[in-house]
Amino acid sequence: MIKVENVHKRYGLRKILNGVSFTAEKGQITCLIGINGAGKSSLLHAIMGLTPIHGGHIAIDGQPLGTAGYERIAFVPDHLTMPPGMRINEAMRFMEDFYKGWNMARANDLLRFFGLESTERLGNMSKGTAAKFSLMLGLGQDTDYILMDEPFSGIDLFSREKITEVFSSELIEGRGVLFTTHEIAEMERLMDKAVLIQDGKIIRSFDCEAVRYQEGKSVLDVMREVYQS
Amino acid sequence: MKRYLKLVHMEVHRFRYLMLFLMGVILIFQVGAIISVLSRELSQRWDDPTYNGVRSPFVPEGMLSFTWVISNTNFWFAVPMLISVAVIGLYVFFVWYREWLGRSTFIYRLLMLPGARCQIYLAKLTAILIFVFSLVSYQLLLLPLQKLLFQMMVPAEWRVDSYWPEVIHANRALDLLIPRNIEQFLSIYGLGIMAVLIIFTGILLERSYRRIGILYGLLYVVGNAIVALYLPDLLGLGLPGTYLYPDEIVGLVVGVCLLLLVLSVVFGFRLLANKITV
Amino acid sequence: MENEWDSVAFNSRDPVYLQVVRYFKEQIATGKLQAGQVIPSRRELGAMMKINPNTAQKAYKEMEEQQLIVTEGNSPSRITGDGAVLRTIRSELIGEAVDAFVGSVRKVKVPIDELLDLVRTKYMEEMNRQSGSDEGGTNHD
Amino acid sequence: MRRYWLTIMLGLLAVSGISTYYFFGSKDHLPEFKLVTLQGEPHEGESLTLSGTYGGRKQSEFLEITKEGSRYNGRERNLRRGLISKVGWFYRDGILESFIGEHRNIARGKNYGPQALINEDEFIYAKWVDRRSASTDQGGTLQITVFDRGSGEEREFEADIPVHPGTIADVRRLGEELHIVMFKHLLLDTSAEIYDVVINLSTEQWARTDKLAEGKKMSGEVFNSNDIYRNEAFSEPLSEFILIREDKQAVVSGSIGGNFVSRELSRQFYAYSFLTGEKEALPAFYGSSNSFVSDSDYYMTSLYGNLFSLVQFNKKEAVVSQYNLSSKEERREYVTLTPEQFGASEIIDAIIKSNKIYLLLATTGAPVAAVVHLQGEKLLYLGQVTYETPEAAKTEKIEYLRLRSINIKGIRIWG
Repeated sequence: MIKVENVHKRYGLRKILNGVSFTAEKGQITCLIGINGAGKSSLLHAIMGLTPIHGGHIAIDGQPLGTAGYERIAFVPDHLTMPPGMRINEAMRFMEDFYKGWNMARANDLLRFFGLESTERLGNMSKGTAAKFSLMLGLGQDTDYILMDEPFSGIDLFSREKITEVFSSELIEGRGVLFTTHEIAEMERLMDKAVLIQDGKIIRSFDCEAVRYQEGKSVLDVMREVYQS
Repeated sequence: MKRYLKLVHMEVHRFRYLMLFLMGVILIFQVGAIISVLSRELSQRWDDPTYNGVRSPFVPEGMLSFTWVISNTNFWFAVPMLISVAVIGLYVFFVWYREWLGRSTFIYRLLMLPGARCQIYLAKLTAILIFVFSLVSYQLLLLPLQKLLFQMMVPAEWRVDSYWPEVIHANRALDLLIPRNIEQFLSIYGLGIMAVLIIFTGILLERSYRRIGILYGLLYVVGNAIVALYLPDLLGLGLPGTYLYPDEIVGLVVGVCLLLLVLSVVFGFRLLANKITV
Repeated sequence: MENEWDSVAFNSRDPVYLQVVRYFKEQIATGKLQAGQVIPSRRELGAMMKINPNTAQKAYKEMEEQQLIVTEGNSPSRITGDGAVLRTIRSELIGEAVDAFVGSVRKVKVPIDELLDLVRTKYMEEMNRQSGSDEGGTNHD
Repeated sequence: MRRYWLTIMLGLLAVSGISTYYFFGSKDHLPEFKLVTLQGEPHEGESLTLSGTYGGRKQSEFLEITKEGSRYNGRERNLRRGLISKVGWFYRDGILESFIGEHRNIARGKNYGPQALINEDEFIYAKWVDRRSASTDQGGTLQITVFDRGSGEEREFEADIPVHPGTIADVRRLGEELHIVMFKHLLLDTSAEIYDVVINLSTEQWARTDKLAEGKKMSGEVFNSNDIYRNEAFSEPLSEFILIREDKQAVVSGSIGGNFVSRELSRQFYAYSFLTGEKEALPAFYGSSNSFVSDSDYYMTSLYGNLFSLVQFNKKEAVVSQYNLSSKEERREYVTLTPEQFGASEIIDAIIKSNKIYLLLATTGAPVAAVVHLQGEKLLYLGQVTYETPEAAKTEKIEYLRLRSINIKGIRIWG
């Protein structure tokens, strides 16, 4: 379980995260929802230790991230993390070089699943291909958790379908997924839990099926309610 | 450890074209300079036999030595070295900033590598050292070849032998980059390494605190430079009646410099581990 | 039969796992799923229906509780052979459909006879159209 | 491993190139020289240092030759040595340096030659600790350290001095009186007021102040400058005299305060006795330095105990004159030395130290160094420069060695 407790973060004088607390369970798909600038990306970066926090603490399965943590938690940002000059197979060999938990077999399956050409250079890939490639890098690691920042933003329809398939496939099974997206409607049925964040604060966090069951409301309805008030 | 070596290899791999370019520039400029100087001198000799050639002390009348060639190609011989120093000097900054620049933001992947982040710092430092020392060695290994070229161009009866320290002393840039005694070599490159480390930490300061970081970084680098440069005078080196003896002062200064060096490295590691941001 | 699973239209307000269970009931009631027939595993269903694996898991558990399906050990689940269960499914579905129909028609205040004639003709047309389209469709009374 | 060939290759290149140069390439062929005793007592050549240049090929290298061997400055130069030698050489002379070697902590902070008095028995050091205000003559506080070398006992006291806290130029002890000669330099004044501050070592109080020389103002283009000559005497019985030099100079170009060129009009030496306080002029001969100097003639002076010696020398001869400050007895040009006496062809350099004359002479072969005692002109030492490694003689030529000056190790004779 990823436990975020009362996390504060400033950027210069602006408060980005203002006492954020929530949890993302292992084996569940948690979606972080919020308008742009609400602090979604900063929160993911903070969990991944890619940016310092100015208060509170974050624990993954009870321990702070630490340097060995990166074998247990993968992150798929919304842009490339490899030099543009690299080819896909070189990037995969790079991952194999540095991550014990890298599963080359699964990575190759994903390559085929996403229809990626292994000798293609990262620099001249389309946004959709780049997103699928980044996802492949993340999923290629045997980790307990995987974080994704806007996996669908600005991506062509076919790539998007391929990516959503991943959410309901065995690749995700048993892992904790925490991702951010604006395509709520499409992703409604794929998420277990939704966490609404606004101006650096968690305003509501709920189990989607439970809300449908008790209040008969879709995630979109809850969002409208919450963001209106 | 293995991971550190792989990181080093990656850094070296990314510099390979620049290294090739530098080596090429050094070769072309220097060989060109030698050929032009020698051909001008030899043509003068072929044209009028009365030309008594080079008047330099201690060298028998009219004879040519490789040292003389190097001292006469001074400027064009030094240009490629200055280019290399400039390129490497800039690369000390670029080796870090390239990770944040452009579309790739490779810094994400670097920071997410399992294992201590200090390996990134050390790998980049090692890479810079490899570039510097391999270029210096390349220059050193090039000199005998250039001497061979000299021996091929100048007929045996006009040639006189020369010794390497003199050859190197003949060119100001060479003399600075390749000092005569090993202790001076260690001092010069030791200070160079210290400067690189301080700049690394200055960069990391900037990358950790962004806008205000630029100020922190600059202050840090300038502060260290002032301490390193003015400490001897501060301790009263050379003034009459100072409490400390000169060798004690020098010992103290070396100690302080090493301390600054270690502090920079440790401070850099801490910044990388906790304060750096993408 | 196989490609139908991904053409399910879900609404986002009802619990997804209940919509899955309901879909199974319709398949059974319309005979598309025979008694004892093997159904896809939880993972396959999730993938095909593009739903959250945990939701598929919940749907299967619900169906097991309602004895719609039977799973022995880790062999694949199958539709129940119990005729009584199958019949209750049919009547449940029909009852639900009629309730919904009556709920909406009631507002129009149509005399009962006229209403029945209209339903009969509509039903007959639908049956002809359907039997025309898939020939040998089994006509249920 | 094959993947990493680039890094490995560059690594090897980096290490191999530099190590081969520093272990093999940097062996230059500058020959090693040594000073070898031909005649006389070897210990006289102990502290001799011959310095000059050796023209190997392209340019000449500065070197120093001693009994132990030769040292090429260019080869040795590095950051550390540069910083250490940053201390002006005239601060530390050999005697003080050897004393520091023995008593490092005693002499800590007290390493300015002119403010120290050293002999076998004691080390006395005077230093201003509070100069109140140099301009208004309200004096200051002197700290006197007296260290008995025999017993190892150190005494330090402070004495209040009601006179202008000038720069200390010499320290002399006569019985219980400590004489501290000081200069009072006023701005733009070329000749300083020189005075002797006397401190009673038993009462540890200031006793009196005697004036040695007036600070004369500039008049027109002519100005005066004055200086004192420190006594080299180390173990001689205490000398009651100090030598004062007063010159008259004319400004040829430039102006005082900026850089200027001057010509010496006259020079006059005086012997001042600390005991009697009298200041007597030496014969004019010793003052006519400009007559000694031409493009081939040089001169060198030395004050040793009560003996003031002067040598005038050129390539062909070195002529010595002496004047005894106490007996006022003068022996003008009583010794003439020629290169031939030492089997040499010409005199290169000559200095006088501790009543001996040290000569550097050129021969048809290797240069020669000679030491002659000025009392009785006995040849104390004759030494010649040789190759430390004989086979060097094959490739190198001795005529490339051009020695310029002879010196006593660490002791710089200024004058």
